[in-house]
Amino acid sequence: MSAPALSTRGLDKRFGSLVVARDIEFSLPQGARYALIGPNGAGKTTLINLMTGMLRPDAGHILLGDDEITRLAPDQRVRRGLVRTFQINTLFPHLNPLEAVTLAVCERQGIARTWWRPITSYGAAVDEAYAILGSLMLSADCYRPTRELPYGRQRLLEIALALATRPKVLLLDEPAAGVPRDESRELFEVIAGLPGDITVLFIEHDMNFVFRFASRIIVMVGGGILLEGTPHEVAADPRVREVYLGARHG
Amino acid sequence: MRKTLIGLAALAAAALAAPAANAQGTIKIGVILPYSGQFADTGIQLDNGIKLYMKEHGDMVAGKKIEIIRKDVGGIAPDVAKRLAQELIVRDKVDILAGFALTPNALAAGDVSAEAKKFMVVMNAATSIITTKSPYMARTSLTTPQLNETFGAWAATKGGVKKLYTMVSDFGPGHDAEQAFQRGFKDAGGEIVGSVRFPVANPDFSAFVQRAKDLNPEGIYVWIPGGAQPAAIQKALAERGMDSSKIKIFGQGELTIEDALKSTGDTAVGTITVFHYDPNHDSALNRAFVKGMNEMANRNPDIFSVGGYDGMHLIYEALKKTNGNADGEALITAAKGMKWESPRGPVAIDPETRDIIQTVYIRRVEKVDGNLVNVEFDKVENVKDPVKARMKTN
Amino acid sequence: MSIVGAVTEPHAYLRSQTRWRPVELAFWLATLLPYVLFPDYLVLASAIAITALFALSLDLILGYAGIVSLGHAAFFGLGAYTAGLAAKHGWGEPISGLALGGLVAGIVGYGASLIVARFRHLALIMITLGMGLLLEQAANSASWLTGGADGLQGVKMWPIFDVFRFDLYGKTAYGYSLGVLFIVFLVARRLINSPFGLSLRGIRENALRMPALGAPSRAHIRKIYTIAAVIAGFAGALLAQTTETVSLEAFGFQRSADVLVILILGGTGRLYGGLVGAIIFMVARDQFSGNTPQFWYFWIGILLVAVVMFLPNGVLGGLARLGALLRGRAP
Amino acid sequence: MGPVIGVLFDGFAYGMLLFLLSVGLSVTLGMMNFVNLAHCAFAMLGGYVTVTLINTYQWPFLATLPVAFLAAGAASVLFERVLYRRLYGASDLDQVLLTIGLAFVAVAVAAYVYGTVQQPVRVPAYLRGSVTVAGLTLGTYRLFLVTVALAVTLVLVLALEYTRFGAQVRAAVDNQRMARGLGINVGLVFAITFALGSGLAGLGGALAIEIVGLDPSFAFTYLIYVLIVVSVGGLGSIGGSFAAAALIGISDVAGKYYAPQLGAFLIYLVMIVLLMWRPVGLFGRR
Repeated sequence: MSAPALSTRGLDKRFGSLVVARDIEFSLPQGARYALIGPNGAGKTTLINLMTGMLRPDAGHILLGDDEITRLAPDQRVRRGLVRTFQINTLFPHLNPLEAVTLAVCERQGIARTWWRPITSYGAAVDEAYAILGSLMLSADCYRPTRELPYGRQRLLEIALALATRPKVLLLDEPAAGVPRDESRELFEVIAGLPGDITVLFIEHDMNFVFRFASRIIVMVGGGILLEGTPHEVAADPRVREVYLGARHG
Repeated sequence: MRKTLIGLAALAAAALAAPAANAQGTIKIGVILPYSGQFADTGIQLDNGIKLYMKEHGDMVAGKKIEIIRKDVGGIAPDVAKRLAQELIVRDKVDILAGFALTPNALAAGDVSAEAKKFMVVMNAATSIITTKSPYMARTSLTTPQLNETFGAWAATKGGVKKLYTMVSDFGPGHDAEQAFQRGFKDAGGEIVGSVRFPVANPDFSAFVQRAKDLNPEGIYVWIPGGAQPAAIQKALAERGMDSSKIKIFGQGELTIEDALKSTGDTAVGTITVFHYDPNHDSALNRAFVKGMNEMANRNPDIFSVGGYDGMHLIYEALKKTNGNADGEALITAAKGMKWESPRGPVAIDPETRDIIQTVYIRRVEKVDGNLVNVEFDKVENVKDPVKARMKTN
Repeated sequence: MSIVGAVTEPHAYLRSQTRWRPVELAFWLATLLPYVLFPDYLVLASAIAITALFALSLDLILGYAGIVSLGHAAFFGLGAYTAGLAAKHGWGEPISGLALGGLVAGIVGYGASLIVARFRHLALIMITLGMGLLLEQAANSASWLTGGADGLQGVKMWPIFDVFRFDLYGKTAYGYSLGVLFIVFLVARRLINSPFGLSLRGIRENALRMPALGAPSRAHIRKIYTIAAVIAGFAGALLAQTTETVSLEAFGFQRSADVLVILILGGTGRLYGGLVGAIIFMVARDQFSGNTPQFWYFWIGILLVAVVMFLPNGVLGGLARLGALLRGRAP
Repeated sequence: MGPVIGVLFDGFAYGMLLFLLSVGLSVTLGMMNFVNLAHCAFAMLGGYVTVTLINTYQWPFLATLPVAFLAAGAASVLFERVLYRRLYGASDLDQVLLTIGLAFVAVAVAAYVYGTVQQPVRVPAYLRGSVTVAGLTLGTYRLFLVTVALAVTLVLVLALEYTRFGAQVRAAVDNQRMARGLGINVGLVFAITFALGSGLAGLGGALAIEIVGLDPSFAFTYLIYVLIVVSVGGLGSIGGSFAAAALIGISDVAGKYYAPQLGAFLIYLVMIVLLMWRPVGLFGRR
């Protein structure tokens, strides 16, 4: 039995008296498709921030495969294959998609340190970036500055940037946030079509997508994990109903 | 980009059209001064001296018309001063370089004077070595040791103190003054019980005054540049109970310049300073000088003005002697040994060092008709720069 | 720009981005004009070339990596004093003095980068400012070495290649400064078109995203900061050598602030911004202060306000936008 | 011990001067992210207003202070409405260029109108000299300065905590977008805050003459100190500016007293160390 792709043990994080993560333990098997759900303020994005190193946990451990990564810097984690996207577009407004994705490819290949040779002499990196853009249907837009792209395209570029790092584990923070419904489906089709060896965890509010695209679901409430199970189990659990209905009432 | 280029070309073309070649009967003087920035007032008061002299004596000398070209060096910037000096000679074809309020700028321009063999008159900058930079250079202001070594000896003998604390600004001129004063004071049997140097940009003096007070000296010697600091340190002395009613305060004249006395109040009374010029100097020539300056610029002249005024006098008289020949060699030969009566008293250009020889005045702040003024009560005549005198004997 | 379209092949596109444009060639040819047209202005032209080099150095960290520095004169001063001290103590050979100036500035720059790379925003600006001022004070205190406030005395340069003497007209000075500027520009141009240059633009555009792409942003920043320090050191060394003067104000806040204004005036992140800014600022200053030595900075102030109002993002940024607007309107 | 406390008090008073000069910039920077490097030009304006009223119109010193405050505030509103507001969305660098340009113009105008000479101001006799309290010699003017600064701080803090306008300011500093969402006219709140901040700078400029003098270079000379206080204190924080100004003033004076050879270094060292420890400033949040 191989080690899980990503796992955590006893993860705690608080800001003053506010507990944002409490004893978080879960593990993602290789190639899994997990959804992370929970009401607003449940600590979903915080958890992603903890796992990717944007926040330091107060206690607990994070393992990528067999390796402890709790103390690694964010960029070191990415180089080991733990990659995220952002809920709010976090892109390079004045670069175009070709430049942005080429940048990510160059960083992965370690050629981004080179300053005495022009980028044009790294044809393979450019080709790879162009291919990734093509696979996400972005080739037509790849010379337009990012800030001029339609919103839905920018969401795709978020994923393209992540893919350019060749992730082992991909954490998608509401990949379809703010995207109209029909475009969202397109986006999730892209996610579903990701190579099978990439382990995916995504945050999503729309239960239709969650049930369709996730093999298992983690439910978070108030900084802790409420339960983890198959879509079927989660749908049937009365506590989940309570959380969502309660949250709606509050 | 193309537009930029066209614009630049236009600018440059406009610049080209500016100075025509030297007209036969014109002698051009390039004046380099800080007209802007922290030292702007120095530059402007010096320039007022130049203007007043030309207003009184006309712009024709030995049949030639005098034309002044002014350049702003903006502060301590030797690279700019040197560039401006080069440009004045290359572009504007000046015959004489003048002005120079600040030592580093004068030193840098000295190279240009030496290379281009142009007569150069330093009208303020006071570090001793400046005139060694070019054989065509003369100075009409002062040297720091000239005043302070003399004053140190005076303080130990006639000043009635044997234990002094010294406080100076922590940069070249302050170091020079500290060294010169302490040398004069110790050679005459005094003892320096302590000393401190404060940062050049120092808005608050209370800590340094307290340090001096802790040692309980008989007196304090202060060297400080002009500007806002004289008033600030006088006030700090008063606040810490160290004003001249309780302890003897000595300093170079900047400490009690007119502007400072206007805001210090009576606590400055009794402060003893050394200087080579004060608008209250009692002579007919000076009264006319002060009157002329007030008519022209609506303010009293100061040491900078008298430096500029005497500098112009030196240029005019040298040109008269050379009969309008503006060659550097001719002018400096004419300038050497020249003697005249300045608003500050009798002065001369030392033929050996091309530095000024003048009377050094000891003054005390007193209240006269309700105003605080520096009253001269002792003097040392015909003082040369002691540093260069020593260089020669060694 | 005309080839933008779905069918363009990415390699061709990237090559088109890095190709020399005619206007660039025209610009560099025009830099030789002073020899022919304005031989009386070579001294000024040399000072402009040096300032342009200094601004280019700042552009690399500000325009390409988004690091605002108010203490960049620290490296300028180090280069100036190193070259000056070498010449004072008997080694007046310019080229090696220049290299030495860059080297010393680069070493200190690398040390400073270890701190600088950790900060952003106001803290970064103020830390760079503080380091610059500390260095200035240190140079003032070490007057046995630096000559203190009087400046370094006794700097005497040998002729370049043992042939070209530094002359009163600035012929050698301008040729030397321009040559160094051009060579450094070529290197800088190559740098920004490299993968590293792309990563720098990434840092400027979104510093938060870079680590999420696995980019060692701090290492990148350390590297470009060191390179920029070397170039600033070259600029300082050039000034020391061509004017044979060095003084404390080489480290001064004013110099740091001026070069920042010059770069913003020209336009950041465009490589030519610092060059154009230096030309405009210094020619304008020369002309204004020639006419009114006392109040020239009034007109400089008006010039700056006008540029912001009518040409936002600097002269080049404004012109680029104007150009795009005109092209947009054209059929 | 006595003299030491006196020296520290002097440092505190000096810090209070810095506080008055910088608090306005801190709040406006925190609220609108507008980099106003012409801030000290408004302080200079306050100084010149006081000088003119005293020397030309023989006003008593104290009576000129409110006028200095009002004049600087009014002038700043004019500039805010005509020039600054156009650049709220622009880059920081454009804001730097604009406000540096304005500071240049201000310096030139001051030099043209008043000349480059140091402006003499003689404060009334009851503010000169020193008083001895419990064996401590304290400068009268410094006591006055501290009193004014403490009063200003008290008024500011109370107004910010307990008035409707104060609540709006806090909301706008905290989160501009949300404040707009709540129906707060952020533009107006900012304009008023800007005027208040510049007015305080004007008051600081008037009070500063007695300690540091006044000439046209004032607009640039004190910019560095103001920026130090703002960055160390933390953007948008009155308490932060107060603490930073006091800390810088005291450590500056104490450093000069105990280690004068470090005199010029100390203020920068303190700043660098504090910023490395807390990059967002003592009381900053972002």
